[in-house]
Amino acid sequence: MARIDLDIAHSYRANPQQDEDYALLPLKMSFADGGAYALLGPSGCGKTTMLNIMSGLLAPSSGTVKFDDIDVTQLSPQQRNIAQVFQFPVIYDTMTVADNLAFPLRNRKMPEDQIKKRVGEVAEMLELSGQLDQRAANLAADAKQKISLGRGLVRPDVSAVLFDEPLTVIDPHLKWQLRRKLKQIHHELKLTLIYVTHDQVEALTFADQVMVMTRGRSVQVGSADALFERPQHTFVGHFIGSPGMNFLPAQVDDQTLVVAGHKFGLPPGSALPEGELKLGIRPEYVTLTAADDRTALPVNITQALDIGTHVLLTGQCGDLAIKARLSPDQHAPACGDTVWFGVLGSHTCFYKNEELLP
Amino acid sequence: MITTKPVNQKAWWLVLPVVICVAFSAVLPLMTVVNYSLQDIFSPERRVFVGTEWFALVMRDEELHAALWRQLTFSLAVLTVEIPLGIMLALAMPAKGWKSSAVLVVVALSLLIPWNVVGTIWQIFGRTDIGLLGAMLQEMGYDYSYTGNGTHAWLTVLTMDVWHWTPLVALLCFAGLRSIPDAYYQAARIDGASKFAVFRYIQLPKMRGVLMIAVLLRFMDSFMIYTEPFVLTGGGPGNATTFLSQYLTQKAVGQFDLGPAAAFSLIYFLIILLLCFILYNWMQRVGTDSKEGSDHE
Amino acid sequence: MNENRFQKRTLFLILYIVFALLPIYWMVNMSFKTNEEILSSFSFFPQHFTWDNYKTIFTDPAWYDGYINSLIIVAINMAISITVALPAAYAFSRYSFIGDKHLFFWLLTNRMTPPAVFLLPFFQLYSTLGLMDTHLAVALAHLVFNVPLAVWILEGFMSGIPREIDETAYIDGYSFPRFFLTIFLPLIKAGVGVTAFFCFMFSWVELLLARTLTSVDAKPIVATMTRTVSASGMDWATLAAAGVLTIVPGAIVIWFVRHYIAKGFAMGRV
Amino acid sequence: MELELEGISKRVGAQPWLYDMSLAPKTNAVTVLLGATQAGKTSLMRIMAGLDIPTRGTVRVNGQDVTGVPVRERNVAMVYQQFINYPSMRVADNIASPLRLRGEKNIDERVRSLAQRLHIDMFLDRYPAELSGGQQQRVALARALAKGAPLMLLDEPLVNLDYKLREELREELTQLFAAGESTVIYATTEPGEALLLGGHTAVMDAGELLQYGPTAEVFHSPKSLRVARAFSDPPMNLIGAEAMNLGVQLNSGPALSISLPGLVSKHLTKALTVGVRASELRLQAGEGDVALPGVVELAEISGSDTFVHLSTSAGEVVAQLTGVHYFELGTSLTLHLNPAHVYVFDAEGMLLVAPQRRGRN
Repeated sequence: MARIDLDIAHSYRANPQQDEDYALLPLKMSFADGGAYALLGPSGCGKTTMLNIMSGLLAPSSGTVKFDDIDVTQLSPQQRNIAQVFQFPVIYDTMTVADNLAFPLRNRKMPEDQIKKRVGEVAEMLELSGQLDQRAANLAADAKQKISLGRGLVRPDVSAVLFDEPLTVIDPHLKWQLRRKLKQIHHELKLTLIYVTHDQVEALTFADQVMVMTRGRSVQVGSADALFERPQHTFVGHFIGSPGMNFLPAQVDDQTLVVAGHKFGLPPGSALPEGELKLGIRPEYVTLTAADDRTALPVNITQALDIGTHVLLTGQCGDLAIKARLSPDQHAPACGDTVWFGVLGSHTCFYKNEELLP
Repeated sequence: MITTKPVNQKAWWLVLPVVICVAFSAVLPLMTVVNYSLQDIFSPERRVFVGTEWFALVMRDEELHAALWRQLTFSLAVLTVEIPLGIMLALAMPAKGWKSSAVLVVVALSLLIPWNVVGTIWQIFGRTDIGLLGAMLQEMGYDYSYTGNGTHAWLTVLTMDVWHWTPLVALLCFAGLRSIPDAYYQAARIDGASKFAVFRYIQLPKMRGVLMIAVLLRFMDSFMIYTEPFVLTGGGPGNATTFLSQYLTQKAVGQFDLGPAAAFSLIYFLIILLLCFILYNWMQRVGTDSKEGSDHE
Repeated sequence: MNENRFQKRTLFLILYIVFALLPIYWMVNMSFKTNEEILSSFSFFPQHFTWDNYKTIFTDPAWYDGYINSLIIVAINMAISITVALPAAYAFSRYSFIGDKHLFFWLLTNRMTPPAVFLLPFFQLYSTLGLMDTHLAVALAHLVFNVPLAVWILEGFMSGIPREIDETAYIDGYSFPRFFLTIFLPLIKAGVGVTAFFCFMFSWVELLLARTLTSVDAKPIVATMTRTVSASGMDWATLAAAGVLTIVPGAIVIWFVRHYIAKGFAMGRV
Repeated sequence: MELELEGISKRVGAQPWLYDMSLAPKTNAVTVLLGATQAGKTSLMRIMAGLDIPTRGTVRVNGQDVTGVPVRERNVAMVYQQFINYPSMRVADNIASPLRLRGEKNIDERVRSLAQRLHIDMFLDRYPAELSGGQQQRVALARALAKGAPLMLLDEPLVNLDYKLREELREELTQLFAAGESTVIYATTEPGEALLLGGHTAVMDAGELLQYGPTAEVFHSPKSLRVARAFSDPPMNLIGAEAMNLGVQLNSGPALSISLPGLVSKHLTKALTVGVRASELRLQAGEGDVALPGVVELAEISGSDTFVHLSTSAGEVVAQLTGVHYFELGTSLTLHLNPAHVYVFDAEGMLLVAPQRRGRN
């Protein structure tokens, strides 16, 4: 186990000039020993590149990777002693399940009796004990992926275990059980686990700290709570939550906040800079208020969807569409009604150049 | 997702041209062969039905037995040399870039040389007076002669076949290797596998399908070898390189023994069909087995 | 250790390439020598470089007709093979119908039949039909092994195209022929290329049937070569030049399909 | 267009794929086919499209029997879950192809405006393979829309996209369908998607059509246990129970006071199933709530919600809590539920009691 420090940039091109040439823009990050981390972002955001740099499958075009302050940038995955689980199950077809699990240990010349014990433990953990003697090739996709997970977890001394979207092939009904397994394993083994995914549920459920990435850049590192409540970047607000945060163009002039032509007093205790801003408010925190409330905008309801557990409203205020999520206990307005949406409150965030204002 | 092919009997219309083509060029001739094999033909007008007499005659033919054994030994030797050599070659071929293209073309070149020219090339190459190989062996003190010594002739034909056909095995394996996803190699690096382990547990199992095709093709094709030894040695010296096709052609064209030749053809065909059927079924069984194991690809 | 291993592989590859090219080089070398030089001295390079052997071939119709005949035969064979194999391969890849598996197996057995078996009946059959010594006779005879092969390869490529594309086209209102020609064919271009390559290859190199079914008018180069050997004694130089010229078309064709050839082989599924 | 399926069934070999069903999707509106994979959604759609012929039954379009009419002679459009485009044609030609086949006019103009509506106008000169998955599916949608077909079939069109893209495209789709120019059939495995699309929903399971009606109505009053199972995500918590004097007794759990309808025969009330939606389990006790203590197995955080898996004496339950909540594995937690908000199903799995709909006058 180790602490991992990254100070890297990566480009697949020889002479990167602009930001677009980089798969990974210069970035510093520290992964604490024994922590559970997730890299979250849409496809092509650079998260897998970053993972492969950590495991040593890819050398960064500049910068260093340190494990416990030792520079390992030029070392192979084997020398780094790292484990990695891939998106699609990789199994050795001709071997049994037990041999598959034992493979990384045998390659490292562990004594056979210890291998047996260790394989037994891991199989127990992943509920593969009954299948140890079967040929791995004949199992279903989710069992195969469990074997891949098992091979990642079988070595007791690894620096870190890296996961690259490991639950893609798993049936939705089984996903939560495997998530739970992973969480339990982290609890019991205290390994450093790093998990790459584009699925917010997976990232937020699994990790203590989530790094949200877009276009080769890390835009926020934080807990699920922080990502939800105080997104540091508009992308985070948009990407986390369904539907994502509402963003309304706003203007600060002369101690007044102007949103969609409506004037508001500046929120107390905040020092907003003059000029163009964005106001961000999550649909969960948009409230129905009385008419002419000092924190609200008048909207014309264009869609009122009963989504079972909630009512999802879309309100139009001039050119702006604002979404609100109401509890089913509330009386919901109907399409065509004009109501007032409270958008200024303790959960409202302000952004300048896409970055959160303090 | 559509999982099964729809049943459509009209599809027969699409297959019909192929059936007609092949019927014309295979079924009709085959029927003629059957016809000949049951008759003694003195002239187009005078023929006598002789039943299975020709078959009995052919079955007792000592020379045929000898040719069959020679053939089997040769085909097995071909497999023993070409399959491992082809695998090694495929592993050594560069995977990307212009080098890959260039090597691919060079390796595949021998496959596109007319078979008799292959014979000619080796005929020249092996001669002690004008050929590089023959002259070199002579120089090194071997009394080499593919026209005089049966063993030398046999070995030369084998070397020629290896030269000619190993590329087919290599290209098949190369294709098989290219279809292995990168993740497998990455996983092996993470698991700390040695080069040999990568070969033994990843590359070899993943090449199983193409290897079976390679074995099938090489076995069958070497079973029908005719042209190259015909040009190189003419089946000699003695009968050292007279394989089944040579023997058949000698009988059919050389001696014009229509009846026995036809019976021989049929027996030859049935042997091939039987071997083909066994191999095909074996491959299908192993094939479905490996399909179950690789549903994610 | 990695470095070492890499070198071993490269060394092996180089050795093999030498083994593969040396016999061919030797023939090329001889084709630029005179018969006297071939028989009198022994050298890696022609001492008296000459184009005469090639001139002989390009000026003597007995020689160059052989090439033209070969090309005509191969072209006819390729055209017929692909034309009949396309719809059949489509049927095998898209539909199931009574006897489809047996039919497919039966086709494959023809690829596995020794041409020698067909020698007699072909001779008889084509004599009866008056096709002896025509290009068509050889082209038709070569269908025995090329059509099954073409169906096999094309079926592999077609199965890689999702069936939903066909349906989308029918939904859009395409008729079958129009869909097949304007949408489907462009998708399996590579497959058609690879198939053509294989048909070319097997028809170009075949001797036994080609020689038996022709005598003068349609005699392909492969047959010309074997007969010249026996007729004119040992004209090694000309024979070598003729051999070199038979390799050229193959080398050109393979250069065009080099990107697809690995894929073409990978399609060899049963 | 008015589509009507009557007594449709489909067998392939000896295997029944669709059992006898009749369905008349609402004309010029969206109908969602909801069901797990293998439920028969695709088979049914293929029959609607005319790609397959039903073993029995008739398909009527505007009152006319079209059962055997091949797909080329019908006017339908279809979008698959795989991104199906013509790879050898540029995006513009892809979209234009159905129009060209019918020899229509102003093709360029129409292609351009459609491309604009689907935000792919900057890719018109590219080939589909050069686009991302989301863009490829937009091209497929544009081609389907270009036909202006009165019947539009979408077979899980968003399932292969990233979840944010799915959200965006789904919203655009609802807007496109809102025009009400064609009858839209939309197959999905996700209950959430059905709810977001609104309209009507037909719930399918194992080749059977279980229930058809306005989406929210089907969701709030599922006819049977099977419908409730198919139409809930996270899965509805189902707890075995027995009828007692003033309500029901959960097996090894608390009792709930619910008034069961009087006219139910005794044998049906013996083994009841109580269904509780995950969102009806909450942390704070309300008036009349019943407590359900347990141990946390896992807390899944989706961003907007937290799903807590809890092991209780009455079995494992899932609760959906708004916002982000942290629970350590293995901690004790008590959830609360209001007996007025549960479903009760009888021994045969039919609905006995549904909760009252709130937020309505």
